[in-house]
Amino acid sequence: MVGAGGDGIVTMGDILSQAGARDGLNVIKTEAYGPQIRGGESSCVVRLSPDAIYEQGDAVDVLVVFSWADFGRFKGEVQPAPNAVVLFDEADPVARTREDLGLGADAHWLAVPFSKLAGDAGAKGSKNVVGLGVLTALFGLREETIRRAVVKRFGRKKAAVGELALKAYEAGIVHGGALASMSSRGLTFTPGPSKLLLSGNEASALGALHAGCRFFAGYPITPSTEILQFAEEWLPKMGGTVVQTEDELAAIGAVVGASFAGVKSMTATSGPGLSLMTEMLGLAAMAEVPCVVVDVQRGGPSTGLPTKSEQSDLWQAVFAGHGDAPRVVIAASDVEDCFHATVDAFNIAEEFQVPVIVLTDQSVGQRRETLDPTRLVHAVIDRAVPTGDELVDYKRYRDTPEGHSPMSVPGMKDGIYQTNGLEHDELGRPASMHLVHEKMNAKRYRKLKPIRDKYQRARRFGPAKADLGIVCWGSSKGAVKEALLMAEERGEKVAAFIPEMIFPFPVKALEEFLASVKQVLVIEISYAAQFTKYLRTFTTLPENTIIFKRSGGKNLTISEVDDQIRKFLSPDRKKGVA
Amino acid sequence: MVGAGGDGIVTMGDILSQAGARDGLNVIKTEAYGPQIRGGESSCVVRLSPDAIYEQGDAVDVLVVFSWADFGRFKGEVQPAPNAVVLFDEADPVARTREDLGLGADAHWLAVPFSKLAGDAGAKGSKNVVGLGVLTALFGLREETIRRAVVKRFGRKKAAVGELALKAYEAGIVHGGALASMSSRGLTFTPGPSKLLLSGNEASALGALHAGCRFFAGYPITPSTEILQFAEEWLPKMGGTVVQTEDELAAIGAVVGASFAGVKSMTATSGPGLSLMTEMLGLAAMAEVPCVVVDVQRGGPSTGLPTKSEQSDLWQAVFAGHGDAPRVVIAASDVEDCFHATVDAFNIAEEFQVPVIVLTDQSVGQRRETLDPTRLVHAVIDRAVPTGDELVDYKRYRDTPEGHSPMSVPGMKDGIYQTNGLEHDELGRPASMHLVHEKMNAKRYRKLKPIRDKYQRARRFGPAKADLGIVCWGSSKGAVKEALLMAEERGEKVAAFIPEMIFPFPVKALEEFLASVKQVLVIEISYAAQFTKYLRTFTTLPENTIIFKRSGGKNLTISEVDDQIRKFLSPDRKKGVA
Amino acid sequence: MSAAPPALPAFVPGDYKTDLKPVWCPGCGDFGVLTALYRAMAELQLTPELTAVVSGIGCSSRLPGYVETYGFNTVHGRALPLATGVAVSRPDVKVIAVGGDGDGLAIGGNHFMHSARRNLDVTYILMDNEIYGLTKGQVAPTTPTGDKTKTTHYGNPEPAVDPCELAISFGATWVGRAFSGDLKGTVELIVKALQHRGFAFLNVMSPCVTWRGDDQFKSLKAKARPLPAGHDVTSRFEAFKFTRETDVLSTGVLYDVKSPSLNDRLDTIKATARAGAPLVTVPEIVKTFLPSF
Amino acid sequence: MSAAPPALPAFVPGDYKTDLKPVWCPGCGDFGVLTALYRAMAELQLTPELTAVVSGIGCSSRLPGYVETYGFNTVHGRALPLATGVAVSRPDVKVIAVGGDGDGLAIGGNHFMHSARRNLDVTYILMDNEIYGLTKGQVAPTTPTGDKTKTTHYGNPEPAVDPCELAISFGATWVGRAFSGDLKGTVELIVKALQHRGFAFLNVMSPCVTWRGDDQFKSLKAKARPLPAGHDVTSRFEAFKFTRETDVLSTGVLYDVKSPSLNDRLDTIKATARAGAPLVTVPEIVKTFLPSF
Ligand SMILES: Cc1ncc(C[n+]2csc(CCOP(=O)(O)OP(=O)(O)O)c2C)c(N)n1
Ligand SMILES: Cc1ncc(C[n+]2csc(CCOP(=O)(O)OP(=O)(O)O)c2C)c(N)n1
Ligand code: SF4
Ligand code: SF4
Ligand SMILES: [Mg+2]
Ligand SMILES: [Mg+2]
Repeated sequence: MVGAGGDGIVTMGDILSQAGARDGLNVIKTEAYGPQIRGGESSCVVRLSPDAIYEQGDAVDVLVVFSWADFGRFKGEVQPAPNAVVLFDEADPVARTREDLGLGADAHWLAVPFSKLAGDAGAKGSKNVVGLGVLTALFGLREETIRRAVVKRFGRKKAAVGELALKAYEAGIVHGGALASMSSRGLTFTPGPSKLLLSGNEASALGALHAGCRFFAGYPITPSTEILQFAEEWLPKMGGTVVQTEDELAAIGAVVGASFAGVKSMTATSGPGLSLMTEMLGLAAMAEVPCVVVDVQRGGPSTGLPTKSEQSDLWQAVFAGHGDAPRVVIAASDVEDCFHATVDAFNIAEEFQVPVIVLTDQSVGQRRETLDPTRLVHAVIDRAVPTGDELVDYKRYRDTPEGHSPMSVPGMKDGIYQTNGLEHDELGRPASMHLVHEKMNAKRYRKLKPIRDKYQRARRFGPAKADLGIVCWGSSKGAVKEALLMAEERGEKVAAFIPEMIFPFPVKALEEFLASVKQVLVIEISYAAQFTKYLRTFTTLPENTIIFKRSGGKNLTISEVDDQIRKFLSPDRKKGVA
Repeated sequence: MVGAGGDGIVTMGDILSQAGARDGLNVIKTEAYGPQIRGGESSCVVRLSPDAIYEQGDAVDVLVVFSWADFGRFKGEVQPAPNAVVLFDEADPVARTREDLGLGADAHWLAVPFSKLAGDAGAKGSKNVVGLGVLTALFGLREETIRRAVVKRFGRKKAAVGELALKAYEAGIVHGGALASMSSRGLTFTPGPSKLLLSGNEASALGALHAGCRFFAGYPITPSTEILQFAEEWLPKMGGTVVQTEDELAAIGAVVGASFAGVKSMTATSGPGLSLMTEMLGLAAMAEVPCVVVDVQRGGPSTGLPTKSEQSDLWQAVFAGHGDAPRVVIAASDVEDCFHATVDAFNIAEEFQVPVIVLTDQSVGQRRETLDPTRLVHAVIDRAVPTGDELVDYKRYRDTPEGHSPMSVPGMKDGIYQTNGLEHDELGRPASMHLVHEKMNAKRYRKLKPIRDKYQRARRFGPAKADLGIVCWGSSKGAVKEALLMAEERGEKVAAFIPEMIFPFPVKALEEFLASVKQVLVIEISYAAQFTKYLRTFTTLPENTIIFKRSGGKNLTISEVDDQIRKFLSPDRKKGVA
Repeated sequence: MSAAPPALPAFVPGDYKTDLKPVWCPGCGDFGVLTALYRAMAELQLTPELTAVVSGIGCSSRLPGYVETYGFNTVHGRALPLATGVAVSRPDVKVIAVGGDGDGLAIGGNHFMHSARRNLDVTYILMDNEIYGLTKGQVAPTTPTGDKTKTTHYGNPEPAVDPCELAISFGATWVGRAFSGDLKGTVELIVKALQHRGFAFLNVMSPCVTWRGDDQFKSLKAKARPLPAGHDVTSRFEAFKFTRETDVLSTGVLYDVKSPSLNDRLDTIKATARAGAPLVTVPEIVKTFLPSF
Repeated sequence: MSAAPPALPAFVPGDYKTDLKPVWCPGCGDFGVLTALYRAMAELQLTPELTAVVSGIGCSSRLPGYVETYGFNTVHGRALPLATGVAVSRPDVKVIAVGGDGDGLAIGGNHFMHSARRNLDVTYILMDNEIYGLTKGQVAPTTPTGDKTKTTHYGNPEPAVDPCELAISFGATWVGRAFSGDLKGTVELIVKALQHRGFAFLNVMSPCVTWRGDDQFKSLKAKARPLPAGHDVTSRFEAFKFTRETDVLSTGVLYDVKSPSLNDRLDTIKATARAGAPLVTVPEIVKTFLPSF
């Protein structure tokens, strides 16, 4: 759906997706806006399916356009399938032809009097509701559910407004019914139990609260701000506190301070903020203070493309910071993952006393997905505080075999200690001797082994032995999974390896994967190929590895992946011609 | 030389090294202090030689101790050679034996009445000058030169003081003359033309001024502060300006601003400061504003070991920053190199409009070395401003084949443009379309090729084909070069590869080197092996590559390198036994 | 004989306009500031190529893109450090820094303090809408206590700062307050700010119609009134009487004192350093590293 | 009948001393501050395990290592953000932030502003020696104009700030000035600062014998004199009369007003948010994501 500001595109998408969730369908929804701060054009893509879906999808099967002028502004972002059903306002001054949109013969090109019907219904502004009516009639959406949603949305303040909206909705249904039947393309499903409908950012915040986070400090930044806003709304109700600090330096500082004080803490940001947190994350590594940072990646460098997605904060997360500063990096690949990755982050941070960075990105952070409520379960680990003997001449940084040492918190009489960001001995006292430095570096890095052993997290899809093996990370998962299904249907043997743990990396699992495929294809959304180069730091990719990398600003599409697969598995190539 | 605060160790080292420089000897001098902010113990190691020297050296041939108690505090840092000549104050309450110091039979163990002689000479405080006298007599230093130095140092304010100092000096000579003759171990040389005596930090600052830097913004931080102090003293005399900003965020910001205004600009810092500059360096990369940052590495992470050296800012320099942000990284390996690397940095920054980071470290930054004045020549490149046709509908970011585009500066009427850190088109206007982003990323990264081609800077030492090939970087060069000479004397074939360009890396040169040696040994002072892992991002190290890496806090010693060489080239190993 | 006709001004406001369309919402107060700036620049006939407009990040910080001078929309909070580099290294360039309350008072607060303290040769125009506009409505350091925003669901718990009081305590030598709804007044104040030598700080109340609603504009309009005639601009004590106001919004020049600007002081230093001698060359500096005895 | 003997205090100053030897130079003013702190803590009988001392980086910032409480010598300029985390997340812990003029006014200046504005529940003791001590003598924001330092060979071109004036403009609710050479006075002021609810800022002039010479101590000693009796601590206008002093150094409580502290306000918010209901659980929040029609 595409329209100008005021066309109610976003509302239309909300109602459609909520109705889908209500009826137990699987839904994925993404919105996009023009450069104007407000009042500009907007687009909304909603994918509904009774079957599992993993990605927003490339070309849309149904396109509703309230303004062709604005449609032009989303060139390349909203694309109808060749056989799509295209509905547009007959009153639109701008004219477009099916050819303009590259539609095929089997496409449907339908001019609809959206504005007129809305006007007749006495609700001029409700083109969008009329649109919902038309879609209901054409594709067999559940009228009852959508009526409820419409009433809820418009009748909230004034019942009368709700009434008018329903009129518009009905007008749409009537008009739609009279149009060519699309039953063949319609959705056929039996309503199931309602699903949750939430964004990746909301899932990250939920994960934090579930993990026991009770202090959140943050500074607004697109596309991560929803996490701060969610925390600010809910933490007080849970007895926790939130501070919107003066900047990101203060945010991560307060998080480290609260954690030093014994409270599970986190912050959320995007690239520019993560860059500003570089120094403080080094202190957390040195003083071994648990903390969690969620970085919702956007296009970079610098201010870059604040509202678009990219996978280019990988190096910053893994390598940034002067000195040898151990940290853990986890990647979330979809909305549900945002929840689990954040809980894992807290579990690792608290058990091993390291800073943990969770990498998500704008595409998963801000899109909404349906989710079965029962999926949101995840065991929680709490910090190990010293007890009994450990408190007899307590050493904060006791040099233990596993690396981490029990951490006392204010209130523990025998746990009192003074620490710092200088190199220090087991008691935490400043020490600048090489030998102490060597020993304490070893202690801090030793933690990575148990972490790697315990969190060998990586997903593997496809056949155990494959002709092509795709290695990617984060939000690329969706498009790759769907492309894998298409390849499977073509009888092609394609597998995929997608790590959840980025650092320390599940090297064994990767190497087993590499050994199980004939040809390796790395896919990532970073012009500099950050992921590929990172992989090379610990493994040798086969000579003939293919790298598919590009800049962000546009999410990885299923067809991009499919093209790559075809390129290397097409028959003639198999014949060794290509 | 080791003594308590007030023993004048530093002065003694100054006079010794200046006298050496004056007589054209090669000198390297390093000072060290205890944790006390002031008034604590200090040590000074001076190496003098008529032949070329590349490193401070491990064990000292002559050890002067005014206080055994303080000597203990430098355990492991100041070590006498087994056959060393050890001079200590007979009045020292603390007693040590030659065994304590692990001296051999051929060592000399001489108690000297330093305090007494000083007192007798009427200059109680001048133990150090007495010491100089003794050393003069024992090792044939040039009396005339040292007399001059002594007078200059002590006679400056009051001639009388100078007189007394000379008395003490003579007393030392007389006493020394009566001691066992050390002529065999003495220095035999004919004075040559005087040499410069300067530190790496001073050389970096000189390089900047030579390159045309006329604006410097900085914030004090050990061990880089001397660069700021040098600039603050000299730039005003050259018509330039210096601002000590409120922090490093402001320092790099002001540098980028001044460069945008058309003035060559730089800042200098150490790890913590470099971490804080992460975000702004991304803006410089995105807006393509030339700037130079000298990072004098110290022990990390966090505040770490502020006065000790380490090679652990490599990842921060090469990889830090959200998004894909191209930059250039150069490493300096000795004092002279600090000059040339800084000039190169400006040349590259100005020609290609990229941020350039020069990595030095505490060991080269703060030690003093002699240098032939004629070595300080280096061609300077200035910024390409648009002219003639280029100014006809000027495009600041014209998408050129080589990547960089002429950059106008305020004052140019037809060069007016507005820029930003957002992704932008060729005119500099904000644009968030994927295609523009892809195109402009390509433009920014394209610069790396001409830079790599033009600056394939790497040093290769040793035979063209070798049994062992050492790969290291930065200040490791000195110890490695000296160890190579020792190996050569033993008839062992050992070569070394030391890049000056770190990013983009001289890959071809490295691969030729790797192909020319039987066994590769990587040496670095980073617990996390930052250099080794970085090398792997663009090249495949042989299976059997040996990694010698350790934490900093102690400079790489010649014997550490020599041990590694022997370990792999010892006869029995050649026989394949080891 | 009649006098020669007066020469036409070289620049009219429109000359300072780029053809980039502002992304601002219809009705945004920043339009007023932009228009006022064009007029003030024309009134002073600023030379475009010798003027630089620098900003941080925010709706307001998009302004440099709309002004036909050298312009740099930098990163969030760093407008003044960048402006410092330009102003100090190029004393011949007129430097104008602009930005929002979040940019200048939250993340950029420290640079505001030190730029003012140094009496930096920059005119700093802060577009104060008491909110984070670009990020869609979070609390700012100037948001009144108790207000609900996207990040203060239960009302803002924090007291607000008065940017003008801060500027004076920081050491700014010229401080003014304007309301972008009053175009004429804003033009006048920008002109005065641009004429001041040293750090001139102008806080322009610039409503955010999208996240603060129309009420903000209305209440500002109702509260705005010029400073009383005869206000002593040379006394910080007098100025402080018109800070932390709640029911009124006193506009005009709050504070205006003469003091050497940073560039004045740096010139003195260069003179002192050279002590009449010609510029020092690098070889001369190198010589100082030769033992001189 | 005689009253029961007064109970002996649980803690004496020495109880707050760790056995780590200060790295400070002999004669450093910071010794005075440390001693005063021990005494003040004893006077108030602070519970060591429920006290946290947080600092940044600098000679003065080494102080937490010498106090037997939970202590954190963090990174340069970030003492107050860390202190914020502790104070807000653990209202039961008494939080003391300490540091130098460079740490708190240069790199850390913005956090000073916002911590004061929020009326953060922290006692902030700034050891002002008008110089960067640890890095061996560079100019600081409080170094008088004209002074020569390692980075002002030709005299400091920049005006200095008055930390106390800043604190008041920032919104601090308690502001005092002390001289570490006056142990008794410093103890008294630290006690008062610790007793204040909300953000208490104490600027202690603490001489750096190494980089500012003995003169600094002498001149401070000569200039120090208590605020006039009857000074109205509730008026910022009165307080401002004793800021930017040159010939005298007025010590004592400059400003002291009552206002809800950040923790007070956050408590209110928690109450408002819960509106009497029990703590919300995650499953309850999850439910809100189910379509409710
Ligand atoms: C380092 C960093 N942090 C956060 C952001 C996100 N951000 C962009 S603008 C802005 C604040 C906008 O408020 P203001 O400065 O008042 O400008 P306005 O939009 O209100 O004019 C923020 C937090 C960013 N771009 N960079
Ligand atoms: C990010 C960062 N920048 C710079 C430094 C170097 N540094 C350490 S202490 C200090 C300033 C010391 O002055 P002050 O805060 O006044 O403390 P003092 O030593 O005078 O007590 C500086 C610049 C650092 N440690 N970290
Ligand atoms: S959001 Fe507010 S500040 Fe931003 S452009 Fe719109 S009205 Fe102006
Ligand atoms: S340098 Fe100055 S501040 Fe630092 S310890 Fe010594 S006297 Fe104190
Ligand atoms: Mg604002
Ligand atoms: Mg200080």
